[in-house]
Amino acid sequence: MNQIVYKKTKGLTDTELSYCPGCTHGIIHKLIGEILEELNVIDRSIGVASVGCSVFSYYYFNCDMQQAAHGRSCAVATGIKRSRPDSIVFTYQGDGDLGSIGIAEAIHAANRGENITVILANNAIYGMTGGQMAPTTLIGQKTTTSQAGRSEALHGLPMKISEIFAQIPKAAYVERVSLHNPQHVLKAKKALKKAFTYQMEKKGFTMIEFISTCPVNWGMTPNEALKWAKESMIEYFPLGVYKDSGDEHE
Amino acid sequence: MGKVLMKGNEAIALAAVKGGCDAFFGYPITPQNEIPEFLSKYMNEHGKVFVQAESEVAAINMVYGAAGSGVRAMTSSSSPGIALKQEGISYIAAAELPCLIVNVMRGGPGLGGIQPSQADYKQITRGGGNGDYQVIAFAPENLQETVDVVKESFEIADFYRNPVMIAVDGLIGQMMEPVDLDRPIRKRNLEEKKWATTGQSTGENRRIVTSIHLDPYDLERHSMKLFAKYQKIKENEQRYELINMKDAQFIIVAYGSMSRICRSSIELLSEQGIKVGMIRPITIWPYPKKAFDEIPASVKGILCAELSTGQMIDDVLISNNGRWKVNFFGRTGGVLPEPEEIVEAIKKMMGEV
Amino acid sequence: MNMNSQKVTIAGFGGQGVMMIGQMLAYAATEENMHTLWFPSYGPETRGGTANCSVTISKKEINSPVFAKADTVIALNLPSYMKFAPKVQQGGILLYNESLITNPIQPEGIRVIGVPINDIAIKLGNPKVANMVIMGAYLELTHLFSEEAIVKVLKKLLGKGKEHLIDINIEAIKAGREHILKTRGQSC
Amino acid sequence: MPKGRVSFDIEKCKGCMLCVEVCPKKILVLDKVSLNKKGYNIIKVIDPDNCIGCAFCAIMCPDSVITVEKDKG
Repeated sequence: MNQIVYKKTKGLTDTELSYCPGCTHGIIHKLIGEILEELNVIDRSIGVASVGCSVFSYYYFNCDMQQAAHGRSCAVATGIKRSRPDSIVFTYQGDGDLGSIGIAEAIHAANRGENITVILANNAIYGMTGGQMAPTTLIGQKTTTSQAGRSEALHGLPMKISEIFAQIPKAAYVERVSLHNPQHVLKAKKALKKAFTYQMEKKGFTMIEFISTCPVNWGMTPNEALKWAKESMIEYFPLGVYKDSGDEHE
Repeated sequence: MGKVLMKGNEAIALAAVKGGCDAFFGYPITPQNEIPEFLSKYMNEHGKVFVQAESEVAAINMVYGAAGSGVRAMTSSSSPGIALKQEGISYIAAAELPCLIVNVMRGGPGLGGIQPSQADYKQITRGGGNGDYQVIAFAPENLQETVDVVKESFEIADFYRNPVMIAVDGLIGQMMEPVDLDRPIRKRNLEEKKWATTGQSTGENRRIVTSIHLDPYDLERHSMKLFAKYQKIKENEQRYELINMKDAQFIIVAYGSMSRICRSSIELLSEQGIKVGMIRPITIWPYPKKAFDEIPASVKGILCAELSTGQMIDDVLISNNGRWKVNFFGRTGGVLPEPEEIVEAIKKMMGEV
Repeated sequence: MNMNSQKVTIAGFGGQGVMMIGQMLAYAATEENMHTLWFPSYGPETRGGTANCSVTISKKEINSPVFAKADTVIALNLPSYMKFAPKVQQGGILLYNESLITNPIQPEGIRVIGVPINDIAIKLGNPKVANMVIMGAYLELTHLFSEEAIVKVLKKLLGKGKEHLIDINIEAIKAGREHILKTRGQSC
Repeated sequence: MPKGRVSFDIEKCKGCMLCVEVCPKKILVLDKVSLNKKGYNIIKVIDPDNCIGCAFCAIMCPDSVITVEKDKG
């Protein structure tokens, strides 16, 4: 008798993902689906899709979803959570959506301690619009709006989003994780599950930042992209837990 | 330089530079991305200003600062992004700052789609911001006209000290056509920008850029001053093209990509012995009301054709002033009609007059 | 073959090089100082999803960029075949990618020609040049432009940093032409 | 006696090869010839007997293409 060790989670619908081959959005989607299933909250969750490649994530998560204007997911999520406090609310945002146009909404949701879980896919580029520079684009990284490579003098330094949010008193759990091999994917899943658990325990604002890839706009194969993410991105964006209010209470 | 095959957005970016653009502030949004992408490289290589702002709201306020400091500043975006800029545009008009805003329109409302649309007509011509203000708005039909109008836009903006918008749809932004970027444009005699904050004055000849007027009489005086400016613009800047008007039985009123599609419809209709002319607004504000006084007596009806559920039709009805029967044809959401659809709309109208 | 104006629609999914085929025809037309207009319509996906473009090449000013019927439709996958096959003018050409579309239903009154472009490209050693295989087939069927004219455009487009791809792309164009010459012998 | 077995929903595969990279037994390869309906080259299991059911491939797969079974000990 064979025992199934791994199969598609019921937390995701049957709709095929529209992401490019090897894009880590797909992996993050699976982790979210698996966690909603394992915490038995698929039918109690409301997700907020942002604007970017993941704009169609409302086709993929098997729970109620709202699609927010660019940068406004944390505001929309606040409106949802305040009206449906028993629901599990999460936002799914890219580095442009959260770190650029949505930074004010995100910081203030954290500052109020909104009891939501923010999932940030940081792939250091604007994917859907065709590869423009993002707040987390690395120095020297070539994009369609930094064609000679990002320069500190002209464009400032890549934004360390987890470190910033860790400074906010009401942020309960902030961790940066990676997906560049199976071990790290499982570690990332543990972190995300902790964030959702904190939400269920009403501990307040939680955010997990995933170091992600964009093979097409980086001009690499999917595996090369994971390697670059591991070697270049993690060097500037160290992995780890940046805030854990759980430590203070215990 | 002769004709070069270029994508609309790239032609717009290069035309803006040829028109004297000193500073560009933008943000990624489909279908206008090639404009910031082209300018991010060009402006840095030519010692000019390029900033990819954190949002469209930030970008229009960067334009406010740069224009207020006397440089030729511009931004570009697409429909939902332009909606975010409305407050900034109202402030720019109120503070009488010249600037260029390129709007590559896409299907709405809300996040909508990324295909071409003209459903922001009211926002552009009635004003999406607060207060009595207007934006001078051009709606070119092809890449050559777009390039020429973009190059001229800073002259007009500086002359009237007012924002100028180039309203094209996603098709014009994305399509490729041969264009000549060196056609001469009409220069205006412009005064020195003595009002600009150049950081070189103090005492009573300090320069202040503001839009706040707490005393209502002061605000009314200011609004009336703007109103007088807009009357002058209405008088002098109406632009339109009349096509195939002589002995026409029907007139189409259309602009931008819709007017270009209608040109083929007019050809198909004339092959069937039905003479149809067209009024093609080139400025959508000031609206070319004068064109309607040139409609020949042979005309039995007007068909307003738009890529929306009907917005310019209000101006058509105003300009028509009850003289002719007016019908409407529209596709929206990003759908582009085939010329044959407008032929049918004209035939349907024939049956009604 | 109406040489005054040719309307071509090329359709497939993001990543198949649909846009490049259309743009190359527009560049070739500009080189020979004809009027031309190329426009795309694509979904949000850069890979997968839908991607199609249309190009008009004409001796006189081009009015509507949009047209109800095309002289030639080039379909690179099944969904685009289904969507655009009905848009071919009577007497026009429907050129399709036989690697992904197997014996499809064929509209009446038009020439329907299949070319296994993926298989040919894989045999040439680079699956990415499949779009140039069908470009070669199109040139052989219509003689709209000479191979030299298209190769000249190819060199211009593959200029910056992609010179190493020029030869394989030319091979693909030639392979597409040969396929037509070979199969035309049997089919007509 | 194989300890594990993998099955691929090939129509959903995009040929991204993330699974190929992480398989410890190197039993997954890109099938350079056959394409799925979407036109992607798909992944082929070359010697299934060596599969140990570790599920690394399925963990990495962005499109939930792979199901992994393991023999009860």
